[in-house]
Order: sequence, then structure tokens, then C-alpha cells
Amino acid sequence: MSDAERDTPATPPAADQAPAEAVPNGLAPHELTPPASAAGTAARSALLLGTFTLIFTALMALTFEATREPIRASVEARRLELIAQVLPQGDYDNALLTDIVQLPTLPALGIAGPVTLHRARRGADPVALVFEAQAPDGYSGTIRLLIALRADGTLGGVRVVAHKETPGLGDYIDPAKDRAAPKWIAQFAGRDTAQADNWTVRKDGGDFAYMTGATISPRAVVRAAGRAVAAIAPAREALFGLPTGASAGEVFK
Amino acid sequence: MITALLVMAGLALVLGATLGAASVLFKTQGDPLVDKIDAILPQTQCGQCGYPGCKPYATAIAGGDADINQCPPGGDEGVRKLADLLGREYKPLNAEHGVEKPKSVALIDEATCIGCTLCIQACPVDAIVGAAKQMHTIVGDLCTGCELCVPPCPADCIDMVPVTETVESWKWRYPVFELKVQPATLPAKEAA
Amino acid sequence: MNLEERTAYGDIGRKGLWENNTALVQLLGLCPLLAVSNTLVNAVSLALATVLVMALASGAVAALRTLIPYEIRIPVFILIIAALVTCLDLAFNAWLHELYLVLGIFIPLIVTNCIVLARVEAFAAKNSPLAAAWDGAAMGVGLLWVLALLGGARELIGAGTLFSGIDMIIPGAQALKVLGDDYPGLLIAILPPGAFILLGLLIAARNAWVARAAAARPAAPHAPVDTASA
Amino acid sequence: MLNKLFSFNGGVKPDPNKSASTREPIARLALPPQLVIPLHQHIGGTPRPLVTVGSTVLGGQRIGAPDGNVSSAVHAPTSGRVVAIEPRPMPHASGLSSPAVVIEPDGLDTAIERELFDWHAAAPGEIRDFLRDAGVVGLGGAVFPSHLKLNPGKSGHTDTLVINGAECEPFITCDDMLMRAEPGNILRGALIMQRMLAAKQVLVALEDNKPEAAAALKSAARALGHASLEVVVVPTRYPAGGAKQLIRVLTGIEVPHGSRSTDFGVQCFNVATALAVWRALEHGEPLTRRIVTVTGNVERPRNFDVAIGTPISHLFAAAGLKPDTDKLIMGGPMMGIPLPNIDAPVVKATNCLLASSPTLFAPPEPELPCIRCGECARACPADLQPFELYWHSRARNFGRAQEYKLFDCIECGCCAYVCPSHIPLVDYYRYAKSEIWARERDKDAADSARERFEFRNWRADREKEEKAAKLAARNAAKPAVKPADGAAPAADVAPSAGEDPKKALIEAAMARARAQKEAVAAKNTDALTPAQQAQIDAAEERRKRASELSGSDAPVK
Amino acid sequence: MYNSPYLRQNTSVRRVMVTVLVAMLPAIAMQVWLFGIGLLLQIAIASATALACEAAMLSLRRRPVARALGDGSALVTAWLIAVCLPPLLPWWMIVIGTSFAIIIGKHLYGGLGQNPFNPAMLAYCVLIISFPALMSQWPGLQGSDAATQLNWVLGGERALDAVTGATPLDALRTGLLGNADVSAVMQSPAFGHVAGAGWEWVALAWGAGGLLLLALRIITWHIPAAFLGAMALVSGVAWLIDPSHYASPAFHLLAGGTMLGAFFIATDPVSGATTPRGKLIFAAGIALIAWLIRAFGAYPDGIAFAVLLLNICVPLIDIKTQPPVFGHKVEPPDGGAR
Repeated sequence: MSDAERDTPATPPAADQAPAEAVPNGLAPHELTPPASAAGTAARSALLLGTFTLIFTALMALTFEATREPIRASVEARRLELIAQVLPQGDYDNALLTDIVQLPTLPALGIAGPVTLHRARRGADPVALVFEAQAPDGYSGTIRLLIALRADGTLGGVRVVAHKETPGLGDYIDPAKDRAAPKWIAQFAGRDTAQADNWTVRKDGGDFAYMTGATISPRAVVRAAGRAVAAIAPAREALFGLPTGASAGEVFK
Repeated sequence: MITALLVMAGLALVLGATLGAASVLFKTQGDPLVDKIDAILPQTQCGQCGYPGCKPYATAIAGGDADINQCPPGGDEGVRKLADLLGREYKPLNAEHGVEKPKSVALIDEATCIGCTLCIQACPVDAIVGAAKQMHTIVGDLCTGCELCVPPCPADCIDMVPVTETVESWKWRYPVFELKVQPATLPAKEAA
Repeated sequence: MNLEERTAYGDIGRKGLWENNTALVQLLGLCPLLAVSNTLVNAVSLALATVLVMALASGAVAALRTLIPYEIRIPVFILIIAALVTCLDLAFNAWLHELYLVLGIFIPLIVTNCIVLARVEAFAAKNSPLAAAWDGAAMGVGLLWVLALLGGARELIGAGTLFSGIDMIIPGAQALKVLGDDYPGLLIAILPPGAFILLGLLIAARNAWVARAAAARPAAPHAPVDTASA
Repeated sequence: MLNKLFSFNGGVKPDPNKSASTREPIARLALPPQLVIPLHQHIGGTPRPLVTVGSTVLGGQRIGAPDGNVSSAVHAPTSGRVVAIEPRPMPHASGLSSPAVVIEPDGLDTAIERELFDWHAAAPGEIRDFLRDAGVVGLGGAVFPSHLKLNPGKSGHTDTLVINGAECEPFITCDDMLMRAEPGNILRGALIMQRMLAAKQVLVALEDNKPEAAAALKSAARALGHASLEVVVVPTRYPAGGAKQLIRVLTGIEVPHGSRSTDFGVQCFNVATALAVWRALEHGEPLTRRIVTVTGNVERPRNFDVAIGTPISHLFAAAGLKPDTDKLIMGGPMMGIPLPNIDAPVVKATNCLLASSPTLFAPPEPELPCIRCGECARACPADLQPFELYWHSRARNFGRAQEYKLFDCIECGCCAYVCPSHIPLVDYYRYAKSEIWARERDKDAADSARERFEFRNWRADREKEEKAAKLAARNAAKPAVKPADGAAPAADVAPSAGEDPKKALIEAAMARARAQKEAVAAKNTDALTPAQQAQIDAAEERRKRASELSGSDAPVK
Repeated sequence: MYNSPYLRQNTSVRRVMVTVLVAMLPAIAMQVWLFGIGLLLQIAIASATALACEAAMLSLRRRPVARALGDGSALVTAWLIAVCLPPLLPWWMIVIGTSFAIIIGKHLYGGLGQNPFNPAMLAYCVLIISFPALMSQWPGLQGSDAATQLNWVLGGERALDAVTGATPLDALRTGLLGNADVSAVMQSPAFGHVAGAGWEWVALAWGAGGLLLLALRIITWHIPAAFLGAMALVSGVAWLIDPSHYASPAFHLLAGGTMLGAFFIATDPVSGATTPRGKLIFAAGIALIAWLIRAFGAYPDGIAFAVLLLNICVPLIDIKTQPPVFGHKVEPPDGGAR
């Protein structure tokens, strides 16, 4: 009870205010304007609040300007770092983040709406395609994946970007939560994608490992990755050929 | 950036004007707190708190002029109730104002009373009857035990007699609880 | 600074760190406290941000207190706090981006942390800028040590490590595997229920401590220093 | 005819233990050397003593007059001498004393001349007064003055009169034996009551574990041949004899706490009360004796016909108290009260005296925490949640206890009887109830003190105002004098007097007071101007008058 | 000094608790017969831990240790914890769960009679949240010999793949997520007749123990009836709407912890509702939430979470369902004091 009361800032913590209904001690006393008229007080309040607002909004605006560039750099660095987990940064030398193609809505990717596909090149040679896909059938909801497909048809790697799997049970698909060594997700790296459509876990007759008692999450990841790769792999040469920023709708017709 | 500044300043002007006007238009009046405090005080009207009666003391507490631990007849329980009501920290009774005593009533030794009426004037609750040159009697049921009648008596004929238990006022005791439990007085609670 | 002032400052510090501790006594601002205390690094980072905001906001309000009319004090306080938090949020985003992503919404939420506004309203509005800044810092540090304890305990029990995620602040630094690689981890400690259970235990421990201390010296009521008028 | 019985929730079935005291018929107990007759034996005002120490009394003589209508008279059971009127220990759980008339019987047992009363011809109000003066109160244990209950109320009639012979507590058999001994007179008393209440039917109810009493009553009822009179046998279940539970069983009506059953068209009396009414009205006999069961840990358990005021030790001597007795109880084992003093007298409420030994009633096992199993709620005949009452009573959270209807608890003891944690639940309710009553007394006292204090302040203000007004009037009467005074001290207030007439008056009064003082102080100074002297004289004159007027200012020496 | 009533019924908390333990025996026997003796070892570990923790906490709190230990409540908690865990857990998990239940779940709230949450369910939730993988490994019906089971519980060897199987609820959930429909999942031989081979018999044994408790008046009919009724109703409605995605009421009644929950868990008087109407609401609420968790939640069975959720609501339920007091049956139950 008393805690709830204390939570309201209007009645501040008990110990150090002497009278409960503290009249403004140090605050500008309104006795200065003895018979306060509503209009007068309103005008004075409005002006003062306006002044304070201007000062502090200016402070915020200046900070915003000052941090704009560093923030942009940070966001970019973060994105590259994430991609580096499926495609080492040394493998390519182009501006990966700007070398993009818009994929149309593909059922195989599991994402409603267009998807941005990044293209990595070393000099003029195509190196890999990097794109996102989603597994809709995780144990508790969809699992977002980042996939790198190399130009030679092998898989660069798969990384779980976001998931809601049961902590301690199915969440080993996320390398940050996986206590095993090597990480479970590492078994995607370097795989040949020719049979990607049929990828599945060992329990279902495939050759992907899983942990006892938690089959659903790895099965979902493996199947989703396989489906996505199988859809993109045949079109990879065409995708590399498209101009930057183009829509890849024609390729998948 | 200029837009942001203008929007914020505009908002501030409107809000400031509203708040300023509201502070004048919706000023609250009256203080029901005094009555709530007065209801907790024991109404002995003894003045031990330093105020001429319970109501003035209640007003002083509400106004922040008096502390909550100045009422010996209200005792420890009274201080706790006041602390609860006001959300203040409990503190033990201030010994300067006296100590908690068992409830007693004044009794006039009728043989010695000279009928001076001084005690009648001192009694804050009209619990003494009598007239000039007549023997006075204290109505026991009305006496609050404030002791204000004792000092003025020139004949020293008023005694304070502790109230004894009768069959009617007898109370059943708190049952002996077998497992050691001391409810209600955890120091941690007071510190909070 | 004379002796009297010094005791007053000491009193402010003691209140903030122990007697009126935000997290253990006043139970204010528990939402971020419970949400981000899953690792030591997260907990300390958010707490440091809060300390900074509290000290600056209290100091700023105290410095401006004679200019602020009573009836618009709350919007002005909020404005000051919000401006400070916004700047801090932008700074985190720019220079501690990983941590910014982890702490997420909880940095902006410092604005609505009741403890900040509570101290500004209860203390800073009535005291000198120095005292107010000290009070804000003390209250913040009170929150900091509890958060650090809570975060450390949750991380240790839940994962057997300390300082995981330190690389977000000091690149290349490693987490300590205190309980070794084989420790299975009591996952509940890291999950939300663990925050409630451990905070409850901390509060209980403090109450037990206070009760014992009070029992040890029964008749020594220290004269309370009225910090409000210090 | 009553063809349907209802039921109440809860209740328990403890071992009745009634056979021991029903083997022998009721015995009339010889008079003790001293009778202690408490003046206050019933609910209501304490009677005033009508006798003085040293006076002689006759059997049936009134020794205590009822104090107001909610009270009842007290009588001497036999002839003798009043040796003391003083506080004596009472048969009460507190063991405290209360005023009593102590009579030494002279052994002659001379009765006072009975005033015979033609109740057939009397108005109901007269009958009620007669019963009040005959000291007839409820003998089932509540000792509520019976004349108050024999009033049909505003409606002028009652549906059902219940005569309660469902003596449900274990061990107690006084009503059982009385019903076996005097069934006819009980029923005659019931018919008188029926007439007074204008009741449509009379139900004499008793439990099915008293077949002899039931048979006796039934045959007596047949003999009387009243169609509206019926003997009803109800199932044995404690507390079926509680008035509210019995009314519920017979009529299906639930009388809530704080309401009178008359408002629901039902009135309930104990069988012994019915007999007492008949004796009072038919023979002019006041209530000076009653049947008391003496049982438990005694050699010869039985029922005694005892003069009220007989020391309890006398009864136990007659029944042969066993040496391992550890405790004496007045009443039954479920609701009885402990008797701290064996010399306390039998009063009108004493239905049973129970000697307890550790083997008969084992001391309770240590109290364990409540596990909220709900057994108590299932056993509660008042449909309460006893564990909640306990919870709040134990925490001294009396407001919440009252919200859970603490005062609907009849303290029947069913909850404590079934509690697997052995919690003395009823003790907590008794504690909470008496605390709440004490607080209410304190609060009423505080409220009245506040009122009187405020009235006194108001009166003081008024007196002050009146005095000021009087003085002002006097000032106004001699306006010319003041300026003429010249150097008189009153002159220095004149400049400020203009702005506020009231203020001016008060200040003038104060100034005069000052003047008086100075005048007194200056009394022996020499070299006064004539004007000053005149002023002083005037002041002295006023002072004298004032002190004569008020009287209260009289200097005390 | 003590006052009336001087007569006392021959009853005690200990007697109540021992009766509950006895009523658990049929189901324990059934589980041991079906899954091996691992459970007995678990009961022993849980009992020892519970008694040790109880004794330690009592002496820390300066209460009479022997008397409170003798009431048997710690043993009931220990046994309930042991029977709802998979029977091959490593010993330290049982120790963690049991000590959490006794120390934090019971004594930190004030000991017997004061705990707002069911201690056994607290232990279960702590364990399933902390160790979801281990908590979902149930031994297969074929069982294994005693020495192997001992080794699993006491030793570190945990190559369980060969012998463990999912519970029927788990299997159903996995199957449904794999886009199979209910009847296809049920075709699997492990499913027995209704709710999993063996599981049905365990559930029926719990039901038998529950009937014993009812017969001995340790519990009232309200909670089991409302629990099972609500479970049947809600699962039945869903099943009628879409039998390919929702299992039948018979399955839900006999699978997982339904019977155990209805007769032994939800009927815990300390943490449950106490008024008759309150008991109905309380138990129906548990059943509803448990079914929701089974059908849509992240864990295969939801009895434990549902019980804890409804435990929180008990004070509210009790206050709002106060039965009318004698003579006050026409008024609202909280219509003013006196």
C-alpha cells in the first residue's frame, strides 16, 4: 500500500520532507504577484515555460546534429559486423551495404514484402549474396535468419538474427546461447546447396545434427534455410548481373 | 531543427498558459486533515502537548508546526496512528510533554472541599458540578483524566484515581500464541 | 565548508546509499531495474546513465529553482530531465552502439523513472545546486550498487559468468567464467522471475540487517538532520 | 401442524454425555449458611438495593428494584438477615467482584405474603410490569429480562412462539429433567406467553436424544388439548438449541445479528423461563430458585433445585467433587466459562456446573499455524469464515474482522472443536469483540468530551462577548466623561478607537483594566491630583461592583 | 489457562497430511511399475532435502523444530515435487527444486499456512524454466533396470537418447508444429488408447487417490469437479470446432498433470481459494489457463503455471465470493460492518 503511494512523485519520499504539503520552499514564490489574476499568471507561466522549452530543445537539437554522423557510422558498422558472421570481411572489397537488389515477395523466404539482397564482390568477381529469410514454424513463433550464399553455390553461413525459442531448450540455434562447441549453427558453413530443398535434421532422415528433446527449432531453421537457398541459388548469376538498386522481379518470373 | 524548436515552443506556450490559469482557477480550500487528526487524538483536552486542547494541537500538526509525538494520553498507539495517517515516520513519545499513564479520573475529597469553584473553571469538559460555597463532585463518566483541576485546588482535595476494571469493562485477553510471533512491531517497518 | 555543512552532506550521502535507497527502500523505478539487471555490464551501464541524469537534472533544477514558478514546475522538471536523457541516448547510440541496442528502450525510459522526478521535486527544488547534484548522485549510486549486485548475482547464478558483454564497452575484453565451463546455469536467474526473486531477497536481507542493527542499539535515536533545509 | 423441518448449515455432533446426570431425579438442595445474591444477574441496568445491612428479609421479598425498564428485580430466596451489601466475586470469567446482598438464612424459610395477581384480567403492560418485578429473566443462559420479549411489537401479534427445550450442549440436563418433571406447567406457562404475544402457534422443540422428556411433553400437551400447541422433536446436532438455529430449523427464518426475532414474527423462550412465568403469574412466586446440573468429574452427578445465591462450592460438596479436578466450568463444555472462584454464587444464568479433570477434558494440544483447510467454515452454524475472523483478530485488524461479520459469531465453539491446528479460535473472537467494545466506549467518551469541550469554549466566548457588550454599553452611556478625564490612562486609546467599533470597545475595556491595575498599585502613593483621585475612586467603585456581580472573582485567602 | 470449547474433535494437521501421503501411494506405485524405481529414489532425495531445509529454516526462525517437522507438511511438498518431475533427473536438480520450495516458497513467506504460492508448483516452475531440456526427458515405457536408473540419477552419465521419449503432450505439440494433425500424431504406438500408453493408468491412479481424499473429507468436491469440468468443457469446445488441431477432452483429462492437479495440487488449502464459490472459480481458472498453455503456449503442460497464476488471484477471489452469513442472505456480502 505504502509503496504504491510512494510511487507517485506528487508525494515524495517520506523521510526528508518536513511538512507533507510542502509549499514551494525555494521555488519562485508566487506571493510576488499577490492577487494573482488567471490571465496574468497564465501569461507569465506561458512565457517562462516557453523560454525553458526553447533553451532545452535547442540543447537537444544541437546534440542531435553533433551525433548524427557517428550514429550513422555505428549503425553501418553493426550491420557489417553481423554480415561478417556469415561472410568474412576479408572475402570482399566492395561497398556491400549499397550494392543491393530488391527481391520480390518470395514464399520460399517466408517474408511478406520485398527483401533487400546484398551482393559481395572482390574487384569485379562476384563473391556472395547476403539476404534475410524467416522460419515461420519455430516452437514459439518465427525465427529470422541471415544467409550468405557464395557465388560458387556453397553456403557461406547462416545466422539467427532474432527468435523467441524456449530459453535453455531450443535457443541453441542462436550461437550466443549455444553452449556446445563447435556451435550448432556452424554446420551450415561450406555446405553444398544443390540438395538444399531436402535439408532436414537427422531425426527426419536428413544429415543435420540436433539436440535431444529440442527438435522443433533446429528443424525449422534447417528447413527454412534450405528452402530459401534453393530458391535463390539458381538465380544467383542473374542477380549479380542486375544494376544496383534494381528490382529482381523479372528474375523470379 | 527550426521546426522542432517552434513546435516545442508553441506547445510550451499553450501548456504554460493552461497550467498557470488552472493554478489560479482551481485553488483548493479547506483542510479536512485537521478533523482526521482530531479524531485520533484522545480528547482529554489536557494541554500537555502545549496547545490549549486537542483541536488546536490537531491544527498545529496539520500545519506542520507540531510533531506527532506530543500527546501522552494518546500514547504510543496514538503516535502510530498519526504516523500512519500522515505518512510520517513513527517516533517515540516526547518525554518533555509527559509520559503515558494508566487512565485515571479525578476524585474530590468531599470532606475537604471548600466550594471555591476554581476546579470547575479549570475543567475543560464540564465534568465537575457544584456551585460557589457548595461541595463539588466530579462526574466520573465525563472526566477525561486531564488533571487540569488538580493544581488550582487551594484545599488540595482532588486526587487522581486510576480506573479499575469491572465485570462490565473487563476484556478478554489476547490468546497466548504458542509459536513465538510478535506482530505489528517490526523495526524494519518503521524504517520504511 | 564548515562542520555542520559537512554532516549535512554526509547525511545526504547516507540517505541515498542506504537509508532511503531507491531500489531497496523506496522501490522506485523498478521497471528498468528488473529488466536490464540480467548481466552485470547491462546493469551497471544503465545505472551509470541514471546516476549521470540524476546528478545533472538535480543540479540544473536547483540552479534554476528561483526562476521556476510553482504551477509549471512539473513540466519544466520533465523538460530538463527529458533533454538530458535525449542527449545521453544519442550519445549511447553514437559511441556505445552495441550497448545501446542491448539497453534499448530503457535509456529513454529514464525520463519516466519516478526516482529522478521524485528527487528533483522533493530535494533539488529546495536546495543549493551543489547539494542537489550530490543528492542526485548519491541516490543514483544507491541504485547503482543495488543494480550491480543484482546484475552480478543474476549473471553468476544464471550463467556462471561475470562481465559478459564487457566487449561492448571495452573492445576485446573477455567475460570471466567464474564457475567454470561445466556449470549448467540456473536459467531462471537470468529470466524475469529471477529478477523479482533476487530483488526480494535483497530487500529481505536489508530489512533483516536493519532490524538487527536496531535491536543491537535500542535507545540511541540519532537526531534526524533535516536535509530539506540543509 | 408443522410438517416440514428446516436445517441450518454447519454444526457438530460431540458425544452428548448426558446419561450420568439423568439417572437421579432433581434434588432440592438444602440452604447454605450464607446466600450471596448479586444485584446484577441479567442484561440491562443494575438494580438498586432495597434493603440495608442488618435488616431482616423474608423469602420472596424484593431486595433489588429494577433500574429502568430494561432491568429486572432481585429477590431473597429465603428468610434471614442481611449481613453485608458489598462487592463479591462473581461467576464470571474475569473472577472480578460485583455488588451483592449477603443474607444469612434464619432457617425458618418464612415467605413473604404473596401478592396474588389476576393475570387473566390484567392488561399486557401490567403483566409485563409484574414479571419484571418478579425477576423473571431468560433461564437459557442469556438472562434477558423476559417481560421485554413478551411484547408482540407494533404488529400486535406473533406468528410462532418457540419454547426451547433443545438443550444441545453436552453434559447439561437441567432442562431435560425439568421437562420430565413438570411438563404440564411448562406448557401452561407457554400458553400464557402465547396469550401475551397473540401468537398463532406454539412450538415446543426438543432434540431427539431426549425421548422421555418428549413423551412427557406430548402427553401433557394432549391433556391440555390446545390445537395450536405442538411438541416438535428436532434432530440432535449442536448447536440446535441456539435460539437462531432453532428458529431456523422450525420456521426456516434466519434472524440476522442485531435484529429481534419479533420483527420476523417469531419469539423464543427457554422451557425453564416458561415455567418461571407460570409460577410467577399463577402463584405469585418470584424467581428465586433454579435447576442446576452438577456433573463432570464428580462422584454423584445429578440435577439440583437450588436457591439463587447458593455458593457453588455448596453444590459441588453435595455432588462430591473428585480430587483430581483441575478446573470448574459454568455452563457446558462447548460454551461454558471458566470459574476462577468456587465461592462465587449460583446466579439466574447458572444452568450447569461442570468439574473438569485432565482425563475428562484433555488440555488442548499446542496451537499450530492455520492451514486454511476450511473445516471451521464447514462447521460454523452462522455461515461465517472463522479462519478469516481468526486471521484478522490475531493481527488486531478489527475493522476487517468486523467486515467479515465478527459480531454474527455466537461463540458456539464448533470451529475450535473441529480445528486440526488446535487453534483456540473462540478466544480470538472474544478478545477481538471485547477490544472493539472497549474502543467504541473510548470513542464515545472522546466524542462526548470533544462536544463538551467545544460547548464550553463556545460558552466562554459568548460570556466574553456579553461582558464586552455590557462594558461597551456602559461606555456609550457616559461618553462625555472620557475626554474630561484628560490625563487619565484611558485617553491614550482614543486615537485608535475610530476605525472599528468592536475593536474600540475591547481596547477600551482593556485600557480600563489597565487603569484598574494601576489604580490598585497606586493606592498608597501620595500627591495625587484630585482628578486622579476621582478616577481611582471611580475605579474602586467599579471594581467592587464587578466582584459582587460575578462572584467567581472572589479572592481566595 | 484455556477457555471453551473444552471438547475437541480427535483431529490434527499431521493426520491430514499423512492421509494425503497415503492417497498418493496408488499413483506412485503405478509410476514405479511403469517407469522404474527412479521415482522412489527421487522421493527419498526430495524428502530428505525438504526435512533438512524445514529444520534449518525453523531453527533460524527460532520456532519449535520437532513439532513443526512432525506436521508432515514438508513431506507432502517433497512428494508432490518428486512425482511431477521426470523420474530420471540428476539428484542436484531435485535438491535445488525442493530447497527453493521450502526456503523461498514457504518459509520466507512465514512458514506453514502463510505461503501464497503452492510450493511444489514453484519448484516445478523454477526447474522447468531453468532446465527445460532435462525437464522434458521422460523415460520410455520399456523402462530400464534399477542400476542404470540409479546411475542416471546419482551419476553424471546422461546418454539418454536411446531410452527417453517425449510425454504425450510434448509429442502432440511437436507433431502439431510439424504440421501433422491430431489423429496422425495419435497413431503413434506410444500413444496407447487415450492419452499415452501408461500415462492413462497413472492419471487414473491419481484419480483414485483423489477419490480417497474426497471420501475422507480431506478435500471437498468443488475443486476437482470444477477443474475437470472446465478442462473437459474448454477442450471439448475446441475439439468440436477443429478436431485436427485440438486434442479430445478425454486426452486432456488423462494427459499430463490434469488428474494430479485436480485432486492434489489445486486442492492445497493454504494457497487455494477457500470459499465454495471461490473454489469453483479458482479451479476452473486453472483448468482454462492450463489448456491455453497446452494449446498455444511455449511449454507442453501448463498446470504448474496456471496454479501459480491463480494463486495470485486467491485473495481477490475469496473476498468477492464470501458466502452470505446466517441472516444476511439478502444483503450483498460486503454490505458494511455490523
